[in-house]
Amino acid sequence: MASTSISVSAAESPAFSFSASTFQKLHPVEFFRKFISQGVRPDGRLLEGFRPTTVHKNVVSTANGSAMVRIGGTTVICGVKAEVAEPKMDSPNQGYLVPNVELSPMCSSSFRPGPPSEQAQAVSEAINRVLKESKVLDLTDLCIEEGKAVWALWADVSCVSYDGNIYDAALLSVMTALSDVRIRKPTYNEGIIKVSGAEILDDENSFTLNLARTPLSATFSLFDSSMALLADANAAEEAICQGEISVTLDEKGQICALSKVGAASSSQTLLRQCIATARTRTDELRSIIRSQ
Amino acid sequence: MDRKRVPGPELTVPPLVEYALDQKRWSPQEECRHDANRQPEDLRPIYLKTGLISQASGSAYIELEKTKIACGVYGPRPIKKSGYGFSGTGTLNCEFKFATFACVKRRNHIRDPQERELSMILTQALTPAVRLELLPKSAIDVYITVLECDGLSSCFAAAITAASVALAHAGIEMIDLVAACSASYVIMDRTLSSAVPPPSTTSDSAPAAVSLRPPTIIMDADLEEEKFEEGSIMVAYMPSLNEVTHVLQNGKVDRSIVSQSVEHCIEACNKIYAVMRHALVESIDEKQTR
Amino acid sequence: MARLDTTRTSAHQLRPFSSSQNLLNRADGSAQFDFGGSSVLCSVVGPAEVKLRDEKLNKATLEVIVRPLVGLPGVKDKACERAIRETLEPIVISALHPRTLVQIVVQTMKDNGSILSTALNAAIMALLDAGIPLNSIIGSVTCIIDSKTNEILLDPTTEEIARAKSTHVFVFDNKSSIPSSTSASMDVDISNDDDGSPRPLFSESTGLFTEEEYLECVNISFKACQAVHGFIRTAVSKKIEKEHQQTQA
Amino acid sequence: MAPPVQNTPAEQQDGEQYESGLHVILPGDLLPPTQSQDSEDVVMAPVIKLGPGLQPMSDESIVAVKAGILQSTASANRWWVQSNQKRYVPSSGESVIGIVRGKTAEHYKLDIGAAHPALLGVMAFEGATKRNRPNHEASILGDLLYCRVALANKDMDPELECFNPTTGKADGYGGLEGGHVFKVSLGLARRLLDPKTLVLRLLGQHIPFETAVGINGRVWINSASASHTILVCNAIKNSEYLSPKECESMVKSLIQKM
Amino acid sequence: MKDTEPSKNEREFLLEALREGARIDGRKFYDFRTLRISFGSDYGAVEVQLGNTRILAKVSCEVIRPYADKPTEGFLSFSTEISPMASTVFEAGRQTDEEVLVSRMIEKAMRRSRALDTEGLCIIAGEKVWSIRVDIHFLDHDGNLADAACIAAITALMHFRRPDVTVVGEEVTVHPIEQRNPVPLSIHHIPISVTFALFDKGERMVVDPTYLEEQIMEGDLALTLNVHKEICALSKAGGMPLELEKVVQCSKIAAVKVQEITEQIEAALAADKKKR
Repeated sequence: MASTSISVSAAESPAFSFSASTFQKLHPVEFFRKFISQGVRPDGRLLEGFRPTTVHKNVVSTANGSAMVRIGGTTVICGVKAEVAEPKMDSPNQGYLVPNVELSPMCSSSFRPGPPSEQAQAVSEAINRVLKESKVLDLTDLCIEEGKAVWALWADVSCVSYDGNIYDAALLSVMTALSDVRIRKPTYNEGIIKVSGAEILDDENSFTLNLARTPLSATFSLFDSSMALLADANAAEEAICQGEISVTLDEKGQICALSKVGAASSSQTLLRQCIATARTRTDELRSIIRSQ
Repeated sequence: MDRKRVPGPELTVPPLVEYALDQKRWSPQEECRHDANRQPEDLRPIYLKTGLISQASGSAYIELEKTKIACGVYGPRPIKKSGYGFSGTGTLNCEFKFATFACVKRRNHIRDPQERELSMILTQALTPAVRLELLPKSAIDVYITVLECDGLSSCFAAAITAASVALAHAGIEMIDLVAACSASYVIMDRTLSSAVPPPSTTSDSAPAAVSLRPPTIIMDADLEEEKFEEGSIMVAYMPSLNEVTHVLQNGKVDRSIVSQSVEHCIEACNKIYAVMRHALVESIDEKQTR
Repeated sequence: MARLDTTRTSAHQLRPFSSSQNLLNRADGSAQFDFGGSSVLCSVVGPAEVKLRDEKLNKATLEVIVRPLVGLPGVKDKACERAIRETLEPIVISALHPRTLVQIVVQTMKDNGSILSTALNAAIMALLDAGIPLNSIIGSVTCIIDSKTNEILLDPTTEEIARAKSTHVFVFDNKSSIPSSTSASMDVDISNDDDGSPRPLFSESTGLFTEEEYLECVNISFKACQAVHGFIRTAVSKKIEKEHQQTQA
Repeated sequence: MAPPVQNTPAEQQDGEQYESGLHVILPGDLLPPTQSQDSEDVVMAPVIKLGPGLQPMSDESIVAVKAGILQSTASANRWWVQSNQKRYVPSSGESVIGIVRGKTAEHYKLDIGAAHPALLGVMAFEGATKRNRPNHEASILGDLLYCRVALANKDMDPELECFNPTTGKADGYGGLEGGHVFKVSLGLARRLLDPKTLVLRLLGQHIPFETAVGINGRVWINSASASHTILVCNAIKNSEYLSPKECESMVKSLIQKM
Repeated sequence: MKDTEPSKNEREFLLEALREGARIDGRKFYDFRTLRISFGSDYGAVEVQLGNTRILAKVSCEVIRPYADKPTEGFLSFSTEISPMASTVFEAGRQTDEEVLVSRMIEKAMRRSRALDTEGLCIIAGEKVWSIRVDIHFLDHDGNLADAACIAAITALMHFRRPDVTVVGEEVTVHPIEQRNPVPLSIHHIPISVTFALFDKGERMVVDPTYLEEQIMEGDLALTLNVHKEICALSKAGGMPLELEKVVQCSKIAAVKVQEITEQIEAALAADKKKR
């Protein structure tokens, strides 16, 4: 990769030449434009290429369900914890499913300590909306005693390493973790909820979630007014892209969410292209999940 | 009310866990450790790897069986906040955080007093090893996230170990690495019969059990073992200089036991040191092969 | 098929628009935009002094603040702020005012559905009122697909949204016809894909729907947005002429 | 302004025409390109200059960036969009009223209502020399100064001067003593620059007062008595959206109230 | 963004004018600016304009569980976060002194003076009560936010209707507004706040100060009364000392103003009722 970029930059400025990395620092956008115009990306990927992705279930035993997801340099861990809460007055038999994404200063220098950044909030909300509006889980399944007690599922995503495309990674981890959730069957008695402390959990003493569907996403960044599509952008690419198209699909190929923000207006050809690529990508992801 | 996160119910509690009478559960009376094939002085196998955080100056990931900790180091970078004026030496600040799902009871997103305290201790334990005098007006930030905690003091010791490896991986000048290890005092005695299972939250206050037999020093205790501990000790130590940077002891035990356990910890630290070196050498090799 | 909103006879009928500009004295520009029972007031300040922390050397900093009608702002509103900002960033010619702040505050006044669209329309009119340089104007509408009838309903009310199987928000600019040569930077046109079909500038869809349904929503909403453009043009023109005539000494 | 563009302007684009016959233009609207036959009629295609509110696009086309009325000089070689707004964006040569906010060895820092503070060199006064420092030494925070924008450029803080560069004389620039200052829209300020503006003329018939108008939307009024000044200020404020008739009656009623 | 100080000329002119018995906007010392009250389509939404100061108040309600120690007590809460829309002086999420003062004023005037009968909000003792929430949105700031907010809040509460409920034993049914006529809240009295800006060591006092007057005033005095001349709150936030008889004088003036404003509010409500 280094070699290509040097030649590119040299070609750019015959007068004086400097290393690819210097060129990238000085003119990040120009640096990228050179690559993009040749249909490749500095990390050697093609424009529509996704980074290697791995998924591991049940990685945290203190959580009822958990998953670790890696997409290139981005690593997230989702842990789902089931605790007991009082239901809302207007929905006495519904539990809670609360997703939150934490972008801590540990995972990238671009995040400051303190309350969640706008980005973290936006991603959390996006996942929250997908779970709610594509009806992933029937919240009445989480009822323990109507009007008295329900399960609250805290699906917290902790980003260990940030290198772009957090939405795809976070959603993938949340869905995998939810599919991994096992909750001990509760008994309700005068406001006290008890569960058995049995060592081995089976369908006798515990239950799993019955998920209506598994929405997974593919996100594309829009580079420059040429609206070049970069699949699964890394942090450096995100920094110089003006817009984003994100497609979320379930296993039946239904669209659960589709968003296009920033950059110039995008043709329907472009949108169709994204949806098509997203189909193949999410199918891959499903087989990755199954394979482990 | 947290306005910056997807809102959930104000209050949630873990359900009460009820154990069947006939259910067989580990307790020190069995005179073996929770993990029966571990001798009192045995540590859990350590998995230690550098460089999993792509954007960080240096990083390390450590695993002691269930315990999992990630650490990222950023810097040295210029101190953001003005008003501090000129500082001749750099500052090292550590932030220690449990992931919400890392412990038996769900942790809050906002740092609690315990996490603040541990952050402070972490700074104290690491600072002696870092040559801050070479880094005027700059700061090094060490961020630690515990992904799963199986035994508090052992987890904390592991955090120190991981942090010092991450610092080294960031290429920050240090006079030595800091290895840390913990030990718990547990009375392994039949006389302490009908051991009622203490509430699952017991991690700090040890059950006040009176006994004639002195407690056994068990190294690198896990959560189950901690539940029964009389007290515990954590030692942070610079192996090649043979200097201790921090000792954290709690609970009431005989002086002799303390000094003895310090010995044990230092021994253990030397074992851990080997693992740390190996991890760092590996990372250098990787750099070269790239 | 009758709508839940009985005031309307057809699925593609929008609620009556109304708007007024320059109704706040403190702000540099302001506008209120109504879709029937939904109303949003928007203020614009700028180009103004910017905090050093947010200063950009080559362009103006765009800040969007969204305030709900009931309760304190939460993650939902943050998500809206982001959507609005990222939609307006390519519209505002920020390169003309480097090292300055353009602050847009969005306040819901009445909420009966389609609030994000109402807000976006209010925002563009407030920007026009403030005289912030823009490379085009935008218009926004929301539509849903009814879960019972599978019909596409434009500009839905809260009640209708509650029965939606999917919700779609769209923004179109008024130069969809003109090839997009907006950005000051020179273009490297590799994905030359001007298929002549309506080109959404912003699109946010949630729920459950198919690709065909989505594209149909795009095309229906595009027509509706042209009506919005037309309205904005007339409203702004009328105001400008009024001012002008009143000053004929 | 924007660089001159080789083009001969055609007659106005036939967008919606209103009874007024005004051509209201909105951001994104294109200035019509030249029809070939026109250019043949024209002996030599003149360079047209773009004024406020118009920008040339990368593809040679000219697009409006502000909402307003498309205006052009009789010779049709200068085109601009006449629009009104509140926020001042400095442009050199304009007269503005500033409030002194700070002072360094070389500069006064003035608030002229723009995004950035404006700098007024301590030497930028009539007959100022190293030896004979201008009397404005005394000037301190909160003073009003009537100045001329000497340099305005989007990438630099604007610079002011307190004299007319052609004559080198003060020509009325300098400190504004006493009186009252208030904000109006930039459009109204521009109109008030003309002393024959209706509202000023009407008021002048009844009340003697001095005035200084800053293009930055600040108007300074001073008169014999506070009550007079107040009346004048409010009359001017109210006049903004009034037709000549309404304006006359408004002033009349105010005068009667006195 | 920081607040921009008025120029010396403005400061001196304003004081000079006051000494000549005039205010810059042509008002008399004890005149309020023109008060406009307009109602939204739904109950409990009120927009109040006091000159150029503009405020929207929106009342909403929900059923919640009461505190164990006050089983029959409903809830009344106010949100008075000042939006940057009112003025760039205010930053989103960062509280200014002004905001604190306004919210305290509202608290005192509305809650402490028990303007609203919170007992009347009980549905089932210890089980279900109404929680009434008033969101006050500051849209445009040309001085005297407190008085305007107070007017907006009480008017909104008087305009508001909550859904009717029927209780059969433990069963509570909340009837949507469309199905059954909603119920007004029971308001004990109408507290109105009148703020005086003080100049020249209290020699000169004006009511309903504009933004410029607020910037220049030496201190202020805020009185909250109702038509029965009961003082619900009185605050003299810092500034210069003030003789007692001045305070008495103010309360006399305030009483008159309260009368006027109350009548305006009631007229506006009556007019709106006719329309529905």
